[in-house]
Amino acid sequence: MLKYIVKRLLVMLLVLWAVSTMTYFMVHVTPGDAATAIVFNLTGGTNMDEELIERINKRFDLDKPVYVQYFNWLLGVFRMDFGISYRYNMPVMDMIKARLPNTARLGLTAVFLSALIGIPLGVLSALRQNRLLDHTSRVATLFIGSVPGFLSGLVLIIIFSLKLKWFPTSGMKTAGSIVLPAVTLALGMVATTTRMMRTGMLDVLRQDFMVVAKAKGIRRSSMLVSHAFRNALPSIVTVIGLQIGHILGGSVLVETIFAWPGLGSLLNDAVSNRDTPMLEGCVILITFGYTAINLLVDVVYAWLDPRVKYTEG
Amino acid sequence: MEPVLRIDDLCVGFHVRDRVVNIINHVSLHIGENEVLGLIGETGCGKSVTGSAVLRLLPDNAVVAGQIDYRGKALLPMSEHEFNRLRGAKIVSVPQSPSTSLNPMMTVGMQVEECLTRRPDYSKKAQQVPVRERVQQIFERLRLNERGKIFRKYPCELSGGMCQRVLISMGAITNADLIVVDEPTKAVDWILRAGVVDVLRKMKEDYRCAMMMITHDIGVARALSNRIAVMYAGEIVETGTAGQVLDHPQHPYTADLISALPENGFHVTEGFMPSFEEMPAACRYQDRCAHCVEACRSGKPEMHETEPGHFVYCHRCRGE
Amino acid sequence: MLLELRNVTKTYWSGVMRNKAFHAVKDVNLEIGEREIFGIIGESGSGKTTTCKIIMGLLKPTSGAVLYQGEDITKLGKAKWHELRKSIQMIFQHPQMTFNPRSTVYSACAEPIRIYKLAKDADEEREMVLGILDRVGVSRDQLEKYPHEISGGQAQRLSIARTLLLKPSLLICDEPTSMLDISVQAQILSLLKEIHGKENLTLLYISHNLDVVAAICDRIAVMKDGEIVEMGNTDEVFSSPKHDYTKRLLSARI
Amino acid sequence: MKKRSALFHINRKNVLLILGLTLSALILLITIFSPLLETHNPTKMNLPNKLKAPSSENYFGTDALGRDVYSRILEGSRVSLGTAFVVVIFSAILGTAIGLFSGFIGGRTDMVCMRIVDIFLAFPTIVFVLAMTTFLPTNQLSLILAICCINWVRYARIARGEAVIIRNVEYIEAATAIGNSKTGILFRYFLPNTVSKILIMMSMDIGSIILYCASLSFLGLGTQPPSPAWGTMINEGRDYIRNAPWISIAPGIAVAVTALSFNMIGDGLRDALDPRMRESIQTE
Amino acid sequence: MKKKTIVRILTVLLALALFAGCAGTGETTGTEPPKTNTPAPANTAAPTNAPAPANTPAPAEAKPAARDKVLRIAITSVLTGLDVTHGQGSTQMLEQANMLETLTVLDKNFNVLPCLATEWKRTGEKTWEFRLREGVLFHDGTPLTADAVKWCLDEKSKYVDTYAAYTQIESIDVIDDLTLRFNTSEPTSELANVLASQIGTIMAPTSFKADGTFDKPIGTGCYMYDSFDVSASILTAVFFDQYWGGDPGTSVGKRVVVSIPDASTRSLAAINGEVDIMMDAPFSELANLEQDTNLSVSKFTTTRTYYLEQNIRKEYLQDVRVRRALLYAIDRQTILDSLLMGVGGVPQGILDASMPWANTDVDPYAYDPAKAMQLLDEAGIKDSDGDGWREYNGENLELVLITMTFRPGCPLILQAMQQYYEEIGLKSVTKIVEYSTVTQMRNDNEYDLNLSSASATYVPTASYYLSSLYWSEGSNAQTIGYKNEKLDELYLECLAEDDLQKKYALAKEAQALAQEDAVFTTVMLYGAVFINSAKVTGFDYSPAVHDFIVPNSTDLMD
Repeated sequence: MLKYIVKRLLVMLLVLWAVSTMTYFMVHVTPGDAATAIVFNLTGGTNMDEELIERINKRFDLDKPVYVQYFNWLLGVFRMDFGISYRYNMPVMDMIKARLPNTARLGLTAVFLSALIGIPLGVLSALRQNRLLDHTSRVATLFIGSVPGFLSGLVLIIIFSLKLKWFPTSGMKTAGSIVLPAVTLALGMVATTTRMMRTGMLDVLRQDFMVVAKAKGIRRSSMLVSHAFRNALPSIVTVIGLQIGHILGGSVLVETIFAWPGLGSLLNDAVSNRDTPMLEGCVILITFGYTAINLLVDVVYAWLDPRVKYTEG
Repeated sequence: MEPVLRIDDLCVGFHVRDRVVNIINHVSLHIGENEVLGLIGETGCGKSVTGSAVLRLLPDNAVVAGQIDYRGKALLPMSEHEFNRLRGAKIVSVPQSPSTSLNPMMTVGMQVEECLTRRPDYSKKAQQVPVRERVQQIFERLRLNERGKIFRKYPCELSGGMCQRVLISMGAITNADLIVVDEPTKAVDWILRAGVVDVLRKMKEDYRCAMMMITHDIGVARALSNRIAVMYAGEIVETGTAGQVLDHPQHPYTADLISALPENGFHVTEGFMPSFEEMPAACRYQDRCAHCVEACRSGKPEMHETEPGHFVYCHRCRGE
Repeated sequence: MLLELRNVTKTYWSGVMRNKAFHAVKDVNLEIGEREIFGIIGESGSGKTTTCKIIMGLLKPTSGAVLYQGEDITKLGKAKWHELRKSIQMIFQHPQMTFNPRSTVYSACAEPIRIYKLAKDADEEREMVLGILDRVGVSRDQLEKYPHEISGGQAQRLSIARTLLLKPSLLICDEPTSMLDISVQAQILSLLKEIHGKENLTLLYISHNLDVVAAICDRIAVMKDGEIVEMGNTDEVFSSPKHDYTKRLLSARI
Repeated sequence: MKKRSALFHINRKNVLLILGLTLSALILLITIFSPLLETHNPTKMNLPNKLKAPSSENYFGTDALGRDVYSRILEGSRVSLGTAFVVVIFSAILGTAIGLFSGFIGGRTDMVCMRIVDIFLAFPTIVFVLAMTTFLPTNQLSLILAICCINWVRYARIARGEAVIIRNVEYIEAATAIGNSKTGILFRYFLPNTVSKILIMMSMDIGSIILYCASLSFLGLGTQPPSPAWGTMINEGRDYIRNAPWISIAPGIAVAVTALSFNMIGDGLRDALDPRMRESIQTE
Repeated sequence: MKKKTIVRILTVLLALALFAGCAGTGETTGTEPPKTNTPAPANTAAPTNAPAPANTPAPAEAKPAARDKVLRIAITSVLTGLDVTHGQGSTQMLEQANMLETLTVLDKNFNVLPCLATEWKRTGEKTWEFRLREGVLFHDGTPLTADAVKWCLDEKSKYVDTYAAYTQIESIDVIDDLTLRFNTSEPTSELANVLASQIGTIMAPTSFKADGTFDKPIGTGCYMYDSFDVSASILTAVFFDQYWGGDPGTSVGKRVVVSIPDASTRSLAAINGEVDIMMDAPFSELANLEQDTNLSVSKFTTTRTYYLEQNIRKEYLQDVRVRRALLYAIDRQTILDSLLMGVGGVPQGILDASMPWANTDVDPYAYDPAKAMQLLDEAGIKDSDGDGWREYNGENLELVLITMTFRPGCPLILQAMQQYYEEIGLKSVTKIVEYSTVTQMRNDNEYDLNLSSASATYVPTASYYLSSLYWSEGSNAQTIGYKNEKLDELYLECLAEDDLQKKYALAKEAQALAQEDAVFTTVMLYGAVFINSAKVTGFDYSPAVHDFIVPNSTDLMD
């Protein structure tokens, strides 16, 4: 098992390096650069004279060729110093440290909500397959999942903030302010959670050992829990893993609408301002999170399912 | 004395698309105290369905008619809750493919222990011997327990043969009255096959339980059963003691079957069993039977007792 | 001498440093004469299936040679094998699993014709298929069905038909009847016996069932853990077994 | 159907599949005949009657520039569905080819392919698309290209998974024994047996691509005004959500219904193509 | 255990989950519980001479006002930091949080008034002298000295890249504890005006820790630093009792400046009563906001302009008649009334009349489609092949109109312009892209018309707007090769001219030339809408600033 984990860690490093390098050169290829962005913010877009841009380039040594900048940046990364953000003029790590807990809190609440609704619904529609509950739950969750996130967010704001005044419309001030963004994010995930849970449960219910359990005349509850649910557990783990991966990338929209200061809006802001160090910091963190969660899911999966032995890679 | 199991005029059909296809056609048989009934028949003749009907494990789209009595008590009208008190305690099943019949996520010991502890009518105090103790004893007796480590092993870590012994121990632990064993030697190696027969013979002697042995392997039936019933296309064609049926078979199908054994020179009977959707009227073996006469195509063959305890459903035997 | 195996070995390496060796087949020597039915007995895991795959060229042996009509076929190139395929054919243990689930009985049977272009046009191809299927006893109404919709017996007959189209000289049967019922097994065995007689075919029959081997094979070899422990005429081996594993096998007959 | 293919088995109980098929057929018809159904010129602005509520004259009301929302949704349907289909088909073909090939070959090439797939999967899609569309001209084509570069990876992963399973099934050995060449096996055995999984994936993907394009145009990528794409329309209506909600809600529902219908097909297909789901006489 | 009971438990669980999902832990939001800070006894008010611009000097109330209210101000820009020496947060801390102050301030009519400096005079062609006010204390109690001012401005010259370009300050000498001499690189008459803008904000050297890292901004303003959350971009400042300007007579004890970049999120926050002062809501919302009783909506025209840049590198745009036709063709009044909901104004010339040096008696290119078509015909752009679109010597003409998404008004105006050009037979395509892509397109000459926006008083002087757009050495003019010698001369003279009246006259003459050239022409004045809670008093808008000023006297009624 250890050999497998070490191998996966090596792969993760490779993926991290590849993704960050691709982003680095991709951002540099795009038109416009950090200096124009800084000047634009400074002068409100009135004049963009070259001499001013030259000074900025020199200050952030942007005038050096790309690969030189890249290597300096890479050396920094090994020392865990992601450099200074052009736009916020502060170490990238501090900003990310400030923003990460917000996204984490939002994301995990959303996953919790989608699991809280998705798992029972999935189990129920598997138990009563092809009957009314099964069809309605599938169509309902599919519909909720098909509504574009930003539209459902807006509708939720109008109903729950403006009309019912239960929650603030944006920002992070009060405790209640996490509810609407989390629900919007969760709506997008409920469809997948229910569907995966249902298919996982259906596969298990069809197995021979379920018939044997019935033949043993054991209690219906323990049959459902210790046999059916226990076998469907690994598929729940994969669902949760997938969802968490989805948050890291997908929360940009929700964070923009609800002015939720998370990694998503920071990433989006960094791209439009060509703030490469900040962008790289976010990308590395998101990729690291995504791959780490995948590894965690596989390890938990192997721990749950005795049949899975990681001898070969 | 009431037989352990009596099946009278059992009919089983399945709802497929929009009509019912009948599989079991007026089957009657009985199993006495501590008696092994071998139910022989080829793939698709409905022997497994009969076994499942007794244990009421048929899928939802099944239609069951007729009478199944366990020690005089009718099983079919019982409610699910009521029948559950018998199923798993008094009437137990040993399923066909052992490797997929065990819960992969639970240890083997737990799954056997569950047969007692997880039943609605279980009370911890009433146990003279702690349950874990009994499980170890049973593993011991079935030669499963190399150094007592079997309890915490998972099914995937055991071979097919060992899995089967675990399933058998599930029946033994509740000292069941009737065990329905389904195809114990299907696709099992030669030496292992001998091992399975030994275990089942031991089971019969130690636990004095009645057994319904469903198999297509005539050798196993000969070795274990007291009485044998031969099934073809959903009907019983011949029943009698093992010796009667196997040494001097009366029904043409039984005769052809025995002569098809490799050691008897694998004599070939042409054709194959008709599908249940287009079943011929009257005798269902008419197309393949060498002695087929006009009567076989028109009237339903009645039961004749050619010698005490040896019954045959065939027109030809009316004469002797 | 049609086929000769000279100390064929096949070893699998495993473990962290690839140091743990597992010998599936250890130093097997065999000779099979023309038009002979040669049987190999052994439990599962005794290496008999690995041996077949080596003969069929599906597996490369770690060492040793397989001489077919005097020529070592383990060293042949792809093109040569393509020709050789026609003369060495194989039928498998799980009949329904030997066919592509997505193609009908007809196209499964027609596959060898199309690969080796044995027929000029579709009509001739259809004729050949119908002819061979009648020969093995597969009824016409099965043509449009799918492998999982036909019975085990029918599927095995189709598999035999398919190999016959290529007119092989050696047919390897890897436990063809272990999954079938007794009556169907009898039909298949008699079909094999019949084509062995008419088509001057050599059979290599592999099984763990002593009764079947006794009934059909001329000479047999007993394999245990990758090694041949005994070889000889069927009646000799059955009447006076020398190796105690063979004795154990015989005593297990119930 | 006379020639009952094992690939497809629709039974009446499969409500979702039937519902999904009818709904998406309807939507496709509307998209194809959208030029005829349009009541106004979708890009013609007339400021006097802006922000009109849905009426008999404008079925879904008018937007901030007085353009008829109903006609714009119809024209937008061509853009959105067109993009979704092109992206899905392109990534399905590329992804399946690479996935099957790497699963079939196995060994080192498989390792390399799968690592590349991992890299693309781990890549935050927003960054990739944002970066790609900034150095390509901002129009629908570059958006399609950008999404395709990311989307083929999911198909590759599924196809490779299936290929690894099929490689160990007996009929592959039988196929080699019969004389099939390697490529013969790839096309005659591997491809037909992965098609069903890929089909399910494609129908689910159409739904998510439509949603994804909508969110990308929300961030200002893809087609530029005045040509209507559903995402941009929702975005434009966002400011008027309180007093003219129909500007955003109408295209939002269009996106939701289309995505729903294709998702239903995907869900229904999964049950239809799963052999064990079929009703059969359980004799054995 | 019946199957039904299992299902019943699960459905209850499901219902609970759904309800929990929506209800959540929402406690009713109201305004934050006001933090009561003990009102320090008002110190003996020094003679308050109008520290806050544009309102009558607040009467020094004897009674110590209970400062318990919290004033929440929403801004559009993102607060990236508070280190003014690196150009961060100077506008917000000067105008909204009132934590930092400048040497001089400008009133509504751009007259320069004393603030931290009491007097200033231009002592030579390139030298100015300023005299600081006595008794002014920084927030940490240290006195305001010339050395502190020199240190702050020198630091800015190192890191703030626009500092040298706008102030032209070369070096600063400290004459004595309260006087400074500024040596400028160019002869300029506008140093006093420039130092009134956010470039001139003064921060104490003690804002930095011993090891040189920035700690917190210590200024002289009416409010001092309390807290700053960079990730949520929220700055809070509390009342500074030893403020030199005395007690401005407000009960606001704490100001919270929160950045909400997204327009509709901002307006929803205002409607929900989460912010008290806010600028720029989406145009569509104005109708509702005006009816909302507990909100007061006020519209102003700012000194920012929407200008149309015509790319004279394209041959057909070199003909002035074509450029004028493209301006006559646009109906600006309809665009203002129906698209921008009346937010802003139709310009009479290059600059808004509110600026004393604006020249409004020029041809405003009012809407006249007939004249536009006639000019196009004269210039030879006719519909020769009868397909309804005009061609330029034979080939089809398709104008490429570009603008940026950053300013909400641009896309609306651009799409309207496309429509009007269509009406006079000119085919065009619009591209609404990011500002960095606009810069790229301008450099690559891939456009015909570019609708952009510029602030006329980023540096509140008469010459600034001319330098940013019309001066041939300026980056905008250089990119498209626009050069008008007469106009350049006028600009340089205006920059150096000391006498205000002469300076304004020169500026007006330059504007007249610019209007005739019609290369950079103002098509619309940028409007500002303020949505304040009805309880806000003492708030007024002054165009002489970059964003908007929240005077010290702003208060919240109960």
